[in-house]
Amino acid sequence: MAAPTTWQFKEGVTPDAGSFVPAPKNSGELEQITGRPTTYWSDAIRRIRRNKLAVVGFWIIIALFVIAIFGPMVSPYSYEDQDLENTFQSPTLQHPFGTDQLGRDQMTRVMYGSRISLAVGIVCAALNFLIGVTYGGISAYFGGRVDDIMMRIVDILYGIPTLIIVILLTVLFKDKGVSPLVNVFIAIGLTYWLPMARIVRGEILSLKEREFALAAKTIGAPNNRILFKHLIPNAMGPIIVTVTLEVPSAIFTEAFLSYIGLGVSAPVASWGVLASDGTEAIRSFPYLVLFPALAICLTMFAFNFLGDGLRDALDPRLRQ
Amino acid sequence: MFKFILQRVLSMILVILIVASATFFMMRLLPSGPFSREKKLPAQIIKNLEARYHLDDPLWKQYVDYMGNLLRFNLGPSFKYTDRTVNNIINDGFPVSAILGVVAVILAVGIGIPLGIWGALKQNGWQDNLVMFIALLGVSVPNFIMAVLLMFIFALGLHLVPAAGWGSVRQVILPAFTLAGYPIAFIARLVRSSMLEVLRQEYITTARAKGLSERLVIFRHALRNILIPVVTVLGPLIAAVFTGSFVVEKIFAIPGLGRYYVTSINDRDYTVILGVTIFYSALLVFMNFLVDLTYAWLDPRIRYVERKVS
Amino acid sequence: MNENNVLMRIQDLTTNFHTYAGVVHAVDKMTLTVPKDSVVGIVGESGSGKSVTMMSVMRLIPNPPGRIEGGHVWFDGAALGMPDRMEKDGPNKGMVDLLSLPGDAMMKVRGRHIGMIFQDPMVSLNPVLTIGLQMTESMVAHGLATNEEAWKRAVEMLALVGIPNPEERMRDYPHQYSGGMRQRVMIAMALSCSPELVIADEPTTSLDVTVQAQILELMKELKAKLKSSIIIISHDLSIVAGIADKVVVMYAGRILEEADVYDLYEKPGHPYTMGLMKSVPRLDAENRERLVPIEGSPPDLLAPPVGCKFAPRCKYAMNICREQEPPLVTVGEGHRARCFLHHPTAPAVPGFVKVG
Amino acid sequence: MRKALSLVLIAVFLVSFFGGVSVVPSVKAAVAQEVTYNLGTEPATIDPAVSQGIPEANVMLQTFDGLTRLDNKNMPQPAIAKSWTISKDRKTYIFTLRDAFWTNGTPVTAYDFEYAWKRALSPELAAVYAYQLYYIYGGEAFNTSIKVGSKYYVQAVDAKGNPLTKKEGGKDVPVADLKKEIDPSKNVGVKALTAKTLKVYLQSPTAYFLNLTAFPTLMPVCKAVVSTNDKWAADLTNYVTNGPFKLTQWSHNDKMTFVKNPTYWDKNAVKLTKITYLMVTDESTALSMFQSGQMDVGSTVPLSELPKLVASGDAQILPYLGTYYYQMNVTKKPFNDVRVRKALNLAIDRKAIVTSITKGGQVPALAYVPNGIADAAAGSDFRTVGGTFYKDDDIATAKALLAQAGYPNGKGFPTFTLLFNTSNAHQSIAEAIQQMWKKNLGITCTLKVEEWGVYLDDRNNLNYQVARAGWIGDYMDPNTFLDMWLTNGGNNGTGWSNKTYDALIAKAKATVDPKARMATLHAAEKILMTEYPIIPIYFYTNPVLITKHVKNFYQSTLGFVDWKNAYMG
Amino acid sequence: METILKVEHLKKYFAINVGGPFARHMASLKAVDDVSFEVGRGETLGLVGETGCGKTTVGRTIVGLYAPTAGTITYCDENLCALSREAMRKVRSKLQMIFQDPYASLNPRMTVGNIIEEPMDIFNIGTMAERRERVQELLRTVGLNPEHTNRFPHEFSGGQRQRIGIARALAMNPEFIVADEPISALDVSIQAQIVNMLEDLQQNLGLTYLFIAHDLAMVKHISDRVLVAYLGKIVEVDESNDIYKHPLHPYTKALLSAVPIPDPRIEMQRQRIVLKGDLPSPVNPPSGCHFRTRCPIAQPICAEQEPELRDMGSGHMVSCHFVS
Repeated sequence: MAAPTTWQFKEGVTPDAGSFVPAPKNSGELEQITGRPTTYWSDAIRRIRRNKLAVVGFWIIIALFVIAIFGPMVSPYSYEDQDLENTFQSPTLQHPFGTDQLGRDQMTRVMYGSRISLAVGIVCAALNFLIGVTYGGISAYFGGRVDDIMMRIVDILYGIPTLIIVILLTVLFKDKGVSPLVNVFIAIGLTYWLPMARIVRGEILSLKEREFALAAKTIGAPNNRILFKHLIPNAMGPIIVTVTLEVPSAIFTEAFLSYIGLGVSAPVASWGVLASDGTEAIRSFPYLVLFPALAICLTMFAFNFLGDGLRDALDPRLRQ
Repeated sequence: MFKFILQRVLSMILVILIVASATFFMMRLLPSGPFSREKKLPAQIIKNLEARYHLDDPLWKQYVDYMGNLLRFNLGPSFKYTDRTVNNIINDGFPVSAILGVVAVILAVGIGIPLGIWGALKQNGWQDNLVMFIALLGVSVPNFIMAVLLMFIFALGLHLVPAAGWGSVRQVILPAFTLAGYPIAFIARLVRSSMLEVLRQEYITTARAKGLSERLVIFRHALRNILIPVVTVLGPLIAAVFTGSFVVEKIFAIPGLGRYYVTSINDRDYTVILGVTIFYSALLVFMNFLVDLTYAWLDPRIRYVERKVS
Repeated sequence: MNENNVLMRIQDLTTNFHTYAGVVHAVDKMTLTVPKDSVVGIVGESGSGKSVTMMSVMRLIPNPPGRIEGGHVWFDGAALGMPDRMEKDGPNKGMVDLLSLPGDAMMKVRGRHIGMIFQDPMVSLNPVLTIGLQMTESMVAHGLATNEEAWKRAVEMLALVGIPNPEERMRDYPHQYSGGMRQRVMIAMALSCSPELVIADEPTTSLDVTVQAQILELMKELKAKLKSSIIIISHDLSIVAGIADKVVVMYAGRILEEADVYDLYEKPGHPYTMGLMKSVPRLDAENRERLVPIEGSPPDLLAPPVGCKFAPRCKYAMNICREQEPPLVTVGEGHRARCFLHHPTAPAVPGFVKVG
Repeated sequence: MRKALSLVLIAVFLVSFFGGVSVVPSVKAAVAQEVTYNLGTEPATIDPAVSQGIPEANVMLQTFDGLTRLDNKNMPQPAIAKSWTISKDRKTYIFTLRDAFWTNGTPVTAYDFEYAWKRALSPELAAVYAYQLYYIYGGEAFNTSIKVGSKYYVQAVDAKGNPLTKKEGGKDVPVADLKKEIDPSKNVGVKALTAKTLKVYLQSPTAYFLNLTAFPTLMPVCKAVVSTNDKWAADLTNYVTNGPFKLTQWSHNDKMTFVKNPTYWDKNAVKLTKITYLMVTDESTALSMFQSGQMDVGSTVPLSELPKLVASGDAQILPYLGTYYYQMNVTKKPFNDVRVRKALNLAIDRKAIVTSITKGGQVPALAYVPNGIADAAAGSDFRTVGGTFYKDDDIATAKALLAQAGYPNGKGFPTFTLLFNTSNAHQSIAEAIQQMWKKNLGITCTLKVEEWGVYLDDRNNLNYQVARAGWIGDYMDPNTFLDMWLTNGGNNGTGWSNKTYDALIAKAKATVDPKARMATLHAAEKILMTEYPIIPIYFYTNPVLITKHVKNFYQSTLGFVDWKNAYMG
Repeated sequence: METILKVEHLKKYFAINVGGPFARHMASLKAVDDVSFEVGRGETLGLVGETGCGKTTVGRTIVGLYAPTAGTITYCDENLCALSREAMRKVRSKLQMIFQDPYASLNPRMTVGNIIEEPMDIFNIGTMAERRERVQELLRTVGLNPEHTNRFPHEFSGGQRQRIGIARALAMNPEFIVADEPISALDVSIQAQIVNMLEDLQQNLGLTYLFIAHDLAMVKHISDRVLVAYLGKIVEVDESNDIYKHPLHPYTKALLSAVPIPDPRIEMQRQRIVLKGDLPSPVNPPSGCHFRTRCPIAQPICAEQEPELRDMGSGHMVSCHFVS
């Protein structure tokens, strides 16, 4: 039998008799978990704050909102004041974004336009959540015949030309005193949820077979609870990605809608309208399209950064 | 198998018929008709025109007649283009849109997938940031701005290609790129996230543990698994891109089918609206059908697995 | 050829994971010797670092967040066919340090010299590629065979692991195989290049008992037929009992005990080992004899306990155990244990064979 | 990341900016007699009888030759008709045809004209521009007749004179009065007396009839071909024509190719050997193609680029017979008050609009009928003779009028809606005018844009308050502008009605003496311009892109392009 | 002993797609094929068999996750299959389930507190404070630190997660718990903890268990009686101790022989009965005795005739032609 190795002890610590007596049990230690205990939201906020890009995105969005609300108030110009003597001025200190075809200060118009475009973006996202997510979720959750029928409806809605629907809406809403933005929201709401419904459906189809969904069933959770509390939150990743992809096209769709009369009326102009109007003059006055386009890009980047951060933050599994 | 394909085809036909019917009645609700002009036509001339195109028949009869013709694949005459039928218009326009579409899809897949893979492999590196930047830009910049920018830079600025028009290979490049902009961005993003997902899979570790080169690991083991989600989005995308884009075709002066989506509605050219809509729906459901087939081809699990339907 | 008949020696291997929350010391100064033509069993709970050790050997730790921070993995240079990379002198004469190999050289080691079998054959095989392709590709990649030769050899290997109609089943996809069959394929795949070492990471954990028995029998059979060393990893002492020559018990990234298989089961030198044995019900036991579990959970490696990592869960923990970590002491021929109970002044414990 | 973003965008901006301005104008290899023209849109048809707009006319004028052809002063000159005589009452025309040939080698005869005109009038063809032939005796009656079997009848009327209809298969079918047959061979005033003599009998003396014979609807078609094949114009295989050019290729929505017609009677006058028509709808694209040398002449110019292009000589501003105006719904308050209408009219700074917004050399409209129509005296212009009716930007008068109407400084003036159809130009003008009214009169209006069809529907149904409109003349006579304001006239979408006005227009129609006729029309316009159902804004112009190499380019003030005499130099 | 649950001629067939993406309802997978058994109050009934033998389906059908194709499930004299959806929801609080995979059965986005509280929330039991109190109590019951209510499942180890799952099942004071392989995903060191805890809970709360597993050693340890299932059928039923001592069915024997023993001296020498091949497809089960394709003692009669489940005395039932 080999001789045991010599016992080496930590420097400075020599075991005495007391060292080799049984130590008292510490039951808390048995099930210990490190890290601070938090609530879901404080934890999510803490995590999102660590994500630098998300924080940048967050502050850009705040800045955009501040500019949207206060910018037009502070500006020495109004979005509608024309100066037909000074049309198409290149950017100067006086007009940092130049002036448009009616001599209006483009910067003020861009700031004013952000109110509409941001609203459209946010409402589009919200409608996507409300309609697309719910629809896709229900379709997948109940499956079978329900799914078949609901998805065929989506196919059908994909097929009917949006332009017809939108023109009919303009007729329907005419002289009804409905706020023009509401019309835009309805038009966007009618068509923009379709891709989302498809994507959510795909996600839920696979999630609903997962054990935690079954577990919720066994404790008697009603269908809507399983769907909205258990399944949809777990499909958040693709949902957020889809929303961030949909929002820019919604912003430009708003431009198209107001072009055919469904939307805020001139001289108020959203970013989308400014950009598409500016495109006509892009040769000689590229700044007219540049600034609104830049504003849209900036918003998209900000929302994306924040969206990605949010997606990660809302997923507790990614905490470590 | 045959029975199930038949079932599927029947459901496709049903979808198309409902789309056709809904469009038929909705478009008739639109104010103005095909013979409205800024210079109003004398009432009698409008009467003659309506008689010629049977628009004076009761609506239900027009519907029944149209559906009857539809079953014989006769989409009727165009009201605006006096001597042309809707079949003519689709025959002329679709091949053009389709060529453009094929090129755009090739570009989207050929650029989007490598970009996405590149981004995922260099996760969080500058390459990744660049890919995400491109993807975001592709999504945020609408195609009417993209089209004009491309035209200015490559046609007017660098004289590399003609500004617009149709007929030569070089005239395909700019519109195809414009059309591919959004799909490239979309696919790159999708591929990146799927790739990250796939790279975490155990079978990738297995492949690496076998001593395969990284190239083999990516292209043999990862790629096919990535293609599955890509194919899902590709179906509707291809249908949309194949039938053409109004904006791109207008800006690049391309004689495709895409313009008719908008112009036919503006002209209230009823038969063209319907014909184009039906054609698009048919293409869309057919593409979805193809997606399912491709799925099965890509993912052998779907091919044979006994799937529980509880 | 090195003198010691050692195939692989892991020396002071340290692997950390750098996470948001801090550094996880997954493997801490791990040392392990794998003799040629032997079966080494590594037993430990999930999170004990046994898989990380093996992935570190293969250099397949995802980086980031994982990083191999130190140590060596010496492998028989002659077997590798890398004479120019061998140590010229010292205790590791004739060995090659896998951790210092350039990437492409390491690629040639994987699969060719060290084969690996993973826990879950369900997810370890690529679902969209045929078994045939997955069987043959490593042989082809390592230049051992042409496609046709590899195909032939793969068929042989499948037959060897007991797949009926191997020729036909080569064209099948993984989902067409049952769980047990898939694990056989994994084994055949790992063996296809005749590697000197096969690492089987929990090869039976996700399988039914009946299939587990099949796979264990198969591995025993192969061990007799082939000249490979095997490292078999499990959380269950009973799995390795029938196959291993030597067993290593790991806990919190460290070796707690290392012994010849018979020694370990008969004279366990660590309370943890004892606990592992007692917590499984024995078929031959009297009915309803209460099990003796190891209380508590494995430690969080982000903030491991001071002293002996097992102390919080140890029935016999002493004051010193909470202060400092015991060294790995030799308690018998090839038998080492990391426990203060072996200290001469420590109190005697029932069922514990104290050697120190 | 943000920095990178801005850098990229700046780069894109710079490239596009310089890319935009540094375009090299196309340099064509010397004098190939080939020209590329942007038609702007796909022609709806190439059959002259059913032709309806400018793009179609611009095809037809190259492929067909009518009895006359307009010269570059818009005066009718002999074409297929080498001479004509006009009766005293100016109702009967006898044309003598010259020797001319169809592209299939057969001669162009008076029978072809008779056939073509009657075909255009026949109700079953349902030609949109059939009304251009209503000047011919019996033309309207034939066009509005009811076909029973192979014969045409007048629609039956009840005791009150309302047309009778009956239900048949769910639809209202007009009832034919079987006693009143219309035989086109007898009852329509066009007759080929011989192969080379065509007699035309008009409903009433029509001063501009000779101009009309140059109009596409009145072009001949080859009877032998068309009578046997009603799909003759569906493609080019049976497209038999007689004009200076032959259409050899038509790829839809893309391009048309014409080559010089070797069988054309006046082929020596034709210099161009090939014309290519493009159908580029996007103005900006058209300009890009022009700048990159892909086209020589373009029908549209982006507004924002126009001044620069005019300055560089790449664009010309041609006259155009049209008026851009706003119309008011006079049936609704407050627009039923002429003072309000006039005040709105006067409070607009048209000069600012044309100089700052439209920038195409448009003329501020201080009357309704535009410049460019000959008056009775030789060389005089209807507009110059008629003069102006009010001062531009006459704010003081406008304010006074508004106060008189009960809205001092706009107080109490209801907010109203200004309707226009989708277009950036319309919108800019509307925005400017909105601002002017607000600033000058203190009244607010909201702008409402509508899709074309919706807009037309609303405008035609008096479902608006103020709406934008425009009118392009059909022929070179003030009547084309003035007869639309007749009570219940099809295009009088304002609800305005004035008995005296109606009487004056009717009188002008029956007047043979040009001097008296013009005086009557001036009187009519004066009524229109005291009642102000409309607010004229400006007279249109027609800016075109054109390279300096194109010589003798002619586009009429009606917008018709004729390449017969053009050449490259 | 009072019978708490009675399963009679239970069948559960799944419609499945075979042969491609367009196939539908081509065949039925006979997951459970005519199974009958009873569970007495306070008893632990073990159910063993390989993956695909239908044991999980039996468990899930009992708790109402699947609707049975045929047969009845009687719980406390109430036919579960005839209950309305609402009534079923009520009964569910008495019939709970513990899942196999503690990683997958907890919603990763909910805190432990929310997960355990959810059943009470659904049935509107107690005030918020009371519920919270109850959650703390339940956490203590399953041996977890009550301070951890705001933690997420992923922060826990496997064993701890299984305890959370158990706490959730206990929240509604159930009487009957279906434990579907509750320990097979856990490390052996932890398995014993969970098994001991289940035993303690049974004693303290008077629970009845249906304990499903593929590991006969553990089933034998915890159960009073054991059912052995093969391919949707029950092949043997006996007291757990007896089934180890006197297994009658060849399949039971094979299962017993497969259990590894942590003793190299035994293991190295051991001659196992290793079953050949795989479980046949439940879509096309073999004719006659389902086990015959892998049975070491199969005879021609096995292919022709399906053996009945015969009582061999004192409740020991077996279905094999060659047992007497």
